[in-house]
Amino acid sequence: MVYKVKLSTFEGPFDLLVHLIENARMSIYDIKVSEITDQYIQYIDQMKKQEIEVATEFIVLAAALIEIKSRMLLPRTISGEEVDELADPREALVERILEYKKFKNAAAAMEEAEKNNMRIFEKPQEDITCFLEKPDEYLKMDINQFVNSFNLFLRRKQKLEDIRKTYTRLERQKISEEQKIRYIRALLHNTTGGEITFADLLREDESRYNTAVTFSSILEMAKWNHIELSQKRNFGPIFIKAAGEEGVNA
Amino acid sequence: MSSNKVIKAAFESMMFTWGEPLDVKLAADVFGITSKEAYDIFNELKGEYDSQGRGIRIREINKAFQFVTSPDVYDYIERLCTPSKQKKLSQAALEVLAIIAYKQPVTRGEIEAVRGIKCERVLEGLENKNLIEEVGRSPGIGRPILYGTTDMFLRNFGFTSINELPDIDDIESVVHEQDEEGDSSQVTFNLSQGNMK
Amino acid sequence: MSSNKVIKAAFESMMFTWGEPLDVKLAADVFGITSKEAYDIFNELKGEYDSQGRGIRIREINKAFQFVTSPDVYDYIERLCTPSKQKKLSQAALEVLAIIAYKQPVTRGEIEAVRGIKCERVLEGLENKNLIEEVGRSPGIGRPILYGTTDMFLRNFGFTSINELPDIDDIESVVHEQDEEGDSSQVTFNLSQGNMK
Repeated sequence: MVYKVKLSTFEGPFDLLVHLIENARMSIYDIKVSEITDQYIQYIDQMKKQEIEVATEFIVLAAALIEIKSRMLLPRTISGEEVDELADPREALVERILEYKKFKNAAAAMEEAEKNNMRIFEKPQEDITCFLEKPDEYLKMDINQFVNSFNLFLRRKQKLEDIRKTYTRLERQKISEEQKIRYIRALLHNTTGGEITFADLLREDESRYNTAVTFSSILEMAKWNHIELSQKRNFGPIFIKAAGEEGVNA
Repeated sequence: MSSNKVIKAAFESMMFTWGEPLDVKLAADVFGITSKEAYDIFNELKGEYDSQGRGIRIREINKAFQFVTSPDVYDYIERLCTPSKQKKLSQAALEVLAIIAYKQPVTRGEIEAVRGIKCERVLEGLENKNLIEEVGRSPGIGRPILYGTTDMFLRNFGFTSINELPDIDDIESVVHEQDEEGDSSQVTFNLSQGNMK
Repeated sequence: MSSNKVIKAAFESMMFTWGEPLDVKLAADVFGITSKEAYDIFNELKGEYDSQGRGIRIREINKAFQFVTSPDVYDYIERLCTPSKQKKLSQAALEVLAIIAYKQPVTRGEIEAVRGIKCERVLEGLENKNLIEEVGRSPGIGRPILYGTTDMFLRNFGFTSINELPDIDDIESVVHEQDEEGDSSQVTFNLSQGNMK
């Protein structure tokens, strides 16, 4: 019998095997392994002769076929009990061939779909650059982000407030009016002539707070006639002098 | 001879594929008909698109026909094709916006007292973004502008009323202390030495 | 709320302008309608073009719609011009693509097990053509890449969605006729057994 074998690049060992089986008009479920193995090996030899590179995978399947072929020669049933274990050695091969054929067929169906699809045309996108140049700007505002950022600000503020309050309290503790009056009295007492200027009292601390406390202190002392205040001209130096008995005593 | 219906369908797909205005002569040659016959069919087709009020129309340019979009639906195409860019508010803007949202109506002075920093430019930015607006004048000295949030602001969060803003418990206390502090710091010592004799 | 007729007209011009498959979600957003509503309108419109036997049709690709020419008038377009065509895939590429299409997500190992031959390069080619993509990693040893098909695959093969692929168990009958045709076109180099010795 003369039959034709296409010497084309097969898509893989299974592609070749399926081709040989179909060509020999064999049932996949009853492969004549011996015959197919011979043809398969012949084909590979032919490829080699034509100097077509034979992928290792083709050789692997050849080996598998030879193994099945040899197992087919063994008696199939020895005793009733062992039938299951000695299943048809072709079974796994048949399964793989069927699985491959399934997708080979699917590929053919897809090729047809591709061919049909080539009969329709799309059109390119119109020129929309005029729209792209002026994007719509919209605000991304998330309520959680909004509240979080505000809470963060509040906390920061709170912390700052706490620091500021402590600081103010400390400063107030440092110099009260009573302390100031005691200080001025001592200063007058230790000064020869018993006269100083307002500026003398601020020499060490010119802060607004100290100025205010010092000023209100001398007003207080003047009110009780403990000191006498005098100023020769507007914005001129203020002279402070111990008054009356206290001054004399000093 | 192809039927009128087939020729029309072919003309449609030919115009679609061609893109540029399709010359009547060129189209006529495909069917072996005269330019006059092709021209009439194109015009018939054009009439169909017009009378059906389709979103794509056929326009004639000097014995050539072309598919174009209908001007009636320009706005939708614009909306489709215009990319949108997200913009985010700066931290400063978020803070000022939050103060206005929770304390409105509020003057610039009050906002600045809370934040301890000037915010003229931030207010301007928020106003331009239509998130805040002038809602009146304070009866205080200089009758300063009162600010409030806009509907756009509410819409941004999907709120229908300002009452839907989440509660922030500490806001009153913090802002309150702030106010006192502001008051005390404003006390100035107004006695001049000249007054004292 | 825009009328159904206005939306349809707008969808037509939007698809025409967009060229690429227009995502239903994108179109829905232009009108502030739901994707489901937009999808139904697109389908209604598609039905109109089909039933009127127009030369341009609407096709769906995975929840996106696109104007394309009708295959019925292909011959006339070809007579008018030779539009550039995509290149046909090789047999190997088609087989690998078929395995991925039907078994996705699938690893290279699984594909190679079916075909009994390595397919690294074929996968690379399909990925470059944007027909397949990595869709994740298998939890198996070595965490191999899982492959799936892309929207471009659907588009190039004219499938609406991956669910629309022909039933793989029914393919056999369809393909047998195909095979005969395939054989004749595949004639390459015929050796008689005599030659092979």
